[in-house]
Amino acid sequence: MTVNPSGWRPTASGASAAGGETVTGNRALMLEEPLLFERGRLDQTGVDIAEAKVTGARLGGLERSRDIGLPGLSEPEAVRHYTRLSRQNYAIDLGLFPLGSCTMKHNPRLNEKVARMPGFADIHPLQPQETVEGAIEVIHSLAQWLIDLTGMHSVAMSPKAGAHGELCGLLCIRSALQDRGDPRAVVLVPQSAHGTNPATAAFAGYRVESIPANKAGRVDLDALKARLGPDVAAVMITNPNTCGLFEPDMKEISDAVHEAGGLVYCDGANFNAIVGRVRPGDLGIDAMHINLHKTFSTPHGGGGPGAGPVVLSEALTPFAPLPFASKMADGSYRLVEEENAGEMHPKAFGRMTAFHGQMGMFTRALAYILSHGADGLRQVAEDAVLNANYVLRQLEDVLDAPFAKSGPCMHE
Amino acid sequence: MTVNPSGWRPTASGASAAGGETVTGNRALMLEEPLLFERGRLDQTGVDIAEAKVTGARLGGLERSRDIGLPGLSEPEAVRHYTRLSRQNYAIDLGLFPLGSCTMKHNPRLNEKVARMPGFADIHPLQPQETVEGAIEVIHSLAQWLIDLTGMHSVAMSPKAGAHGELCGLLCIRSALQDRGDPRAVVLVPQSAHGTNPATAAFAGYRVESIPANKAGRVDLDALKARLGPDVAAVMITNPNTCGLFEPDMKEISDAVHEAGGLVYCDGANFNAIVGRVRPGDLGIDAMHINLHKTFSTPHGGGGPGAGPVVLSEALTPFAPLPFASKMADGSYRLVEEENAGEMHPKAFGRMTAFHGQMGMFTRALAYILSHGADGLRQVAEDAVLNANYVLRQLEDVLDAPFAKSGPCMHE
Amino acid sequence: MRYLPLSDSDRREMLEKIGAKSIDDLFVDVPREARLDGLIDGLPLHASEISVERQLGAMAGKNMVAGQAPFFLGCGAYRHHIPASVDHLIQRGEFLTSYTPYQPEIAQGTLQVLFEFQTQVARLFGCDVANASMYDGSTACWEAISMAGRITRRKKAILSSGLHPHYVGVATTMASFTGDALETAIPELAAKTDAERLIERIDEETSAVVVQYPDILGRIADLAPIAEAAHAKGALLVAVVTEPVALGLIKSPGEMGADIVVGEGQSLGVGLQFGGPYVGLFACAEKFVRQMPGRLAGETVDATGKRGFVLTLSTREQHIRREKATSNICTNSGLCALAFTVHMTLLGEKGLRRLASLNHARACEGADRLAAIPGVELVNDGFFNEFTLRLPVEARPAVHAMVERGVLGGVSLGRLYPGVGELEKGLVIAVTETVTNEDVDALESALREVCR
Amino acid sequence: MRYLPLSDSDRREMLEKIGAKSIDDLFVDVPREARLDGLIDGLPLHASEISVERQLGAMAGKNMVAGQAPFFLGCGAYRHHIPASVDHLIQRGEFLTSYTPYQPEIAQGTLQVLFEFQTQVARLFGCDVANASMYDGSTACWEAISMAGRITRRKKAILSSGLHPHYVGVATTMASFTGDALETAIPELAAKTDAERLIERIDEETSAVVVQYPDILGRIADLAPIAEAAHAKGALLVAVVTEPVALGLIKSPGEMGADIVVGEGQSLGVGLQFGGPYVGLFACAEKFVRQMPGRLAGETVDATGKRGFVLTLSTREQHIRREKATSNICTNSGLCALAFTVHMTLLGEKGLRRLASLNHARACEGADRLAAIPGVELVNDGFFNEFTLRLPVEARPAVHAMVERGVLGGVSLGRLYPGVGELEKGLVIAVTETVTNEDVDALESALREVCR
Ligand SMILES: Cc1ncc(COP(=O)(O)O)c(C=O)c1O
Ligand SMILES: Cc1ncc(COP(=O)(O)O)c(C=O)c1O
Repeated sequence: MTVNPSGWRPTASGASAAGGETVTGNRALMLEEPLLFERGRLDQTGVDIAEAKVTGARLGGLERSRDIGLPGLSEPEAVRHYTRLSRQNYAIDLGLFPLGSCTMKHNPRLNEKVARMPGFADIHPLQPQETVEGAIEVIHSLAQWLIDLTGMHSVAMSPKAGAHGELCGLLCIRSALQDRGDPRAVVLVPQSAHGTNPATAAFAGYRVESIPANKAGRVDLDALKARLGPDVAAVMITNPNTCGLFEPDMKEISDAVHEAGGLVYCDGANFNAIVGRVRPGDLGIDAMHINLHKTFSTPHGGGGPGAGPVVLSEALTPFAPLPFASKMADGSYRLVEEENAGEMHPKAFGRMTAFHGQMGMFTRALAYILSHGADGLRQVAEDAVLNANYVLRQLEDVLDAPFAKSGPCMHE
Repeated sequence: MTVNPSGWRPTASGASAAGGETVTGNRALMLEEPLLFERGRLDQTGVDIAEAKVTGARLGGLERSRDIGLPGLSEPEAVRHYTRLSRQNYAIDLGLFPLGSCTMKHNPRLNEKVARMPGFADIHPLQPQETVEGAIEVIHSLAQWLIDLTGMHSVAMSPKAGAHGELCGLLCIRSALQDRGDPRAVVLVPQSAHGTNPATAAFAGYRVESIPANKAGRVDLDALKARLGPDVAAVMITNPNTCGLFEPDMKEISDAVHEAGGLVYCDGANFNAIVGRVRPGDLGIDAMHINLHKTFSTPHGGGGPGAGPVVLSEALTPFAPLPFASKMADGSYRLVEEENAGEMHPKAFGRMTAFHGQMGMFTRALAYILSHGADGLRQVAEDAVLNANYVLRQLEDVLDAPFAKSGPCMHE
Repeated sequence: MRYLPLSDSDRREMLEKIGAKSIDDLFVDVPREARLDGLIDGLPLHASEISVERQLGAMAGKNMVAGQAPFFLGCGAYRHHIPASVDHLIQRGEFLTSYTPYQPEIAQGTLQVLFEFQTQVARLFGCDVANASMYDGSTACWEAISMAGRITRRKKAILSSGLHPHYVGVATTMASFTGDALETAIPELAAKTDAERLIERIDEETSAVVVQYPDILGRIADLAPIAEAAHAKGALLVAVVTEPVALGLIKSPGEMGADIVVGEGQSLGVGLQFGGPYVGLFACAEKFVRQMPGRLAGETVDATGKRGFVLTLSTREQHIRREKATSNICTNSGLCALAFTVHMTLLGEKGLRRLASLNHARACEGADRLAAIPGVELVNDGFFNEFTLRLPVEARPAVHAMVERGVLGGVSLGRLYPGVGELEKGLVIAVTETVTNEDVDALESALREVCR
Repeated sequence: MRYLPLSDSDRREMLEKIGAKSIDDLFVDVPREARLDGLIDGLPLHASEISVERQLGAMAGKNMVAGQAPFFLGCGAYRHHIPASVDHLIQRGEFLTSYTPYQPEIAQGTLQVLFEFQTQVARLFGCDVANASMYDGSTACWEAISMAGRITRRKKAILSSGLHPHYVGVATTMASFTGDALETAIPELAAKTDAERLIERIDEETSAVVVQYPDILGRIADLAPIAEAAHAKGALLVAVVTEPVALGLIKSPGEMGADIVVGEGQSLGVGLQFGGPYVGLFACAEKFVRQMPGRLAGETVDATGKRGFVLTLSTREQHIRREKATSNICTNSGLCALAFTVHMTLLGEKGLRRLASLNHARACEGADRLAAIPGVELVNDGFFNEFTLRLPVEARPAVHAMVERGVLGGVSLGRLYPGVGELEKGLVIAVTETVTNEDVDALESALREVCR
């Protein structure tokens, strides 16, 4: 039996693991753990289920005849297999994570506990709404916090990660432009932007053009202004940007874009560094996603799941997708879905996912936010910036940070 | 500030870690993790508690004036400290544990989940009994299983580990002998016995003498018979014994001891290997402790907690300590404690511990027992014996197992 | 504050080293008028664990918990028993708090897990390859439609009326921006699926036919004829599986000729969680692998010749392809994929088959019990663990009335298709291994009462 | 079966390799008549996770959960808030499923944890050294009495009437077998402890005076005069602490001259658990360390000169000393000690002090509220988080009547001292940080009603 050929062997040995120094100091991989497919057997199982009689009469003649090829392990074997594998990972719980444009932070265990409360973990998304008011309240409370922290007008909660949030934001922009009868074809993105930015713009049907950077590692305002025009639907700016710098001209950029009839998307992946100190709403931004798995600390889990709520300006609010949580006049919490959107939210651009978003991330993010409060969140931003500048200063002798002299860095 | 001087440095370097080959193949210790006392600070904390005003008026003038010297860590630091430390341990979750006279087995995660149900984990031992009937039912149900599996007459549930169970059993024996006006001074223990056996006998006020072993690694029946007499209160036999062998003459031993007016204590630490195949009650045993943290799989936790219920013969039952769980005529579950013992259990030898025993181990053990059922438990014993004999056979060429030819081994 | 390792004295010291007078100096790039001097008005301050637990516990307490009532909801999210070891293992800090495995030398655990996950998904779906997960079934479904468009270079997809309406909604939304044409339809409350209609509608412009299996009403139809018809016109068959447990008992879509198979993996390991996070499954024939969205873990050898795992084909990832990327997905459902694969490993072939059989057997019993209620009719001929009833009354108010009787009695089609008159009396009932006989009794008597 | 890795074919193969025909061959040493051929009658067969969870869940469901009611019980077991990270960390497989650290090279994690635990306990109690844990407070208390006997070579201990009656019970039981003499007494419902009486009773035969601090009624008395009096007669002072959180606010027994300090560590990290497992704390002056029971982790250096930890002084462990051992304790409370030390590390000095202050402040408020009920009197002058009320009615029925009102309103002294007339009206109330204002309101009104 062969394993998933998605794992073919590249012809060159070593791939990326072989290049240069590694963090752990190891060049070879540590413990070897056999593949499940080398360990397990089709007749082994770690779950006791009695054999049930099935006649097949009600399966439309489609009963399985062949083996699937899924080896099983008894519980002790499974626990060992995964425990051993886990030990081949590095993780925040083991030490600092000096990587990448993501804000990796401590994942409080309280959040894990809260997310597992049966009242959140064991409710079905299609339960009658009167039986899940507490869950809708969580979505609504978190939404309110995000609005208050960003100074924006509303928030779309359903996007499932940062990139999905970008998509949501751009679709709001497209809908707004379509609504005013002014479809435009181009989205401007800085070269330094995270790959999802241009990919999203393309996915949303836009042509992508680059915005040049100036010598200080920021957007070149003049070049940008020169490029603006009736074909530019939006600019996407990352702020703080992926080089760790705040865009000091953000407000001017926004004003220029608005003047030219475009809209401003902000990639908020690094919002962590300014939360409580700066509100994007004060910078003229129309849409910004927030990675709950970064800024609000839901665990990264080796690559997700995350959540990417998008805060919106007043101009974009009417176009936010379905569903969302709403507090009714009588104090109850209800979802605005397809059935009541006609009346409550007629211009929604549609639906981005089944059901109502990443509840498991919402509970964690809300627990994190309530734990920190307004003062704690501001402190988090200050500490992030302080740490980043401190490390930068310590490294100055050793490394050459290209933009080190061009202003304080925000998070990395 | 100095750390607990209980950690003084032995003059010789290396202590036991330095001798010979190690399981991991490492001679030096792996990761070094600073001591908490090198890392933490008195003004750091990982728990947010508001400052409360305390006047001291009601503290009898005993307010603390000096620092205690307890450094704290923020939650992320604490998580890292303990996660890193954990990685310096070997454990069943990582692989087989080929050690010692203890039966180390898989610890099902279901048991952990069950033990944490608020109905078990979050109830106080002195709650009115009508509010904890389910908890008393757990104790009673587990007790019934232990009685049925051992074929004994009753069980004392409160002992807190195997050694505490030994103590309980010997105190029952002493009480029974006192009750019949025949106090005796000596307890016979085989040389090969686990250290707790003689220590317990001494702790219970007995003089300890050795029983010689024969060439087959078993109790020398003739020598034992020769030693029995009016001064011998009890013999303590481990069966299966610490060499992994079953005592084939167990019944004869019991009969001889009883004939001489003594009683028989069995160390049941290895009961795992015979459960469902042999009932100690059929071998004339008067008292035997069962290590729930071995035979019934509550996790070893780096050295406890465990639980050591003691099954008793009819002769010893009246002397069992308080408290215990009882099913009343009306179907309700109640504890027999000091207040109702006069009526229900007047000869109790007393109390071995505050409260009612290791509830957290009882829930785990009961979950384990219910999961396996009568068939599964028997299978566990068979597999244990099969594994042990298989390994013995495989090792025969390599090692010299002194008693390998003298009969099948039971568990190690 | 408990999550912050810095003390005030640390902060002062660091500022000094940096050469800044105050923290404000580090925010100089922010225009004066955009800087907040104090705290944002009206927001509460930091709170202790007890207090946060109480606040969120109060909200949790307002919800009716599936495990504490007779519970029969499905329609894209299923309640299965998850072995306790699954949650234990996914909470290992090394899994929970590890980063996306961009640096393979410190992420072999995650990478091998994803490699095994992919293999399990590929085998379950009867496909050659699978990716390392999508957000959920609905987004995976759109990605499949979009991928089929790229492969066939056609812009019209035909969606079965049996496809989950939320999945249709997502696709419709996306298509409205990409300019793809979608043919959609509302299902009929009948035993037969729309397979014949689909076959008729396929033409030379069709990029893909998209069929859910089992479908939103729980019906099961042979995909082979649809695959054949699609292939005859150069179109692809995209199969959507919202209940992967079914594939322990019935043929895989791959076996029947589906080219791309996507699904919702929530059933295994993940739990209900009010709709998310879930885990999208995505598999296809090997020849299409370069058009596949998302990440792929692959096997390689390291510097010393030992086996290792890396993200392969990541040329396709947006951080390289940027505006030419096939998809913008980045963070996906890593930890849910882990939960899925651990649960699947615990089951194995034997456990999955038994689980599937048990689900089907219990659903058959349930269907017969409920269909015996006067006025209630079973719509399905075939089904796995979910079936549709036609009630003598409107199903939506019936569901609310059952809630008052303490029973979570299924999903009314009125909730999913508001305003579609013919579907108003439809009630979809899922019966899994978590349902007891007493639960069925409770549903039966509640339904009997509300149908009077 | 899910926990058994062997399949039937494995078993056949292994039997063959061993050269046995059947598994029965391996049980030949068991006399024929003692061998069970079939399954034991009347016992159920193996069950699935769901089924076991349901059975135990049903039992759990019959109990009134402390966290779901206004809750005021103490008397040796206290309900504190445990940070979520504690339970997460103790469930790491490497801690949970590791063996007793007899092999230091594979147990450095456990050993360092125990070393740190010991240091925390020693500092908290104001002693030089502490061991790596006992079963619980009650057994630690007897071990301390017995140790004092070994040190002083005397056989009479005087137990304060304020010592927890279960602790007295354990000591009395053990003493009845060892031949030690114990002087015990029943407490009086008065503000003053029996310190004066104790001081009077100490004589040249006395091995130890044993005093609980705060005592069973919540009272706090200075230990220094007792220590002085004991030392003057060559006796030791054994202090017993059942609520270690108190020591964040009041002086440690060690500071006041106690020679041995033992305690119950349940308050930190462990939880109520219906009385067990708990963790016994044991500390003493360095000069007595060789008489101390239990295990001790100590610092050493390994072969390469790096710091490491081992069990030291294990000459004292029964596996070496056998019949000359100072104690028979072997498996103790490792994982509970871990929970204790993690919780203590999270608190640190600052957190512990604040926690203690908060407990005391809330208890003061509670005491004043309740003492204002007509007929109810506060017995204590001083207390930490627990105090005793004298009710106008018998306390035992009052407690049951409060249960009917949904309130777990303290421990009646009638439960602890059945049949002792003067104590019948005593009710001991503990107020920790987990008690809300609403809880106090509920208790106040329930108590008011039942005292009418
Ligand atoms: C700057 C930036 N933008 C966007 C993203 C995409 O977010 P996600 O991975 O949640 O889709 C990331 C993170 O990977 C990022 O760092
Ligand atoms: C044979 C034997 N007897 C007694 C004991 C003591 O049991 P415990 O450690 O639970 O006190 C053990 C285990 O350590 C043992 O192996």
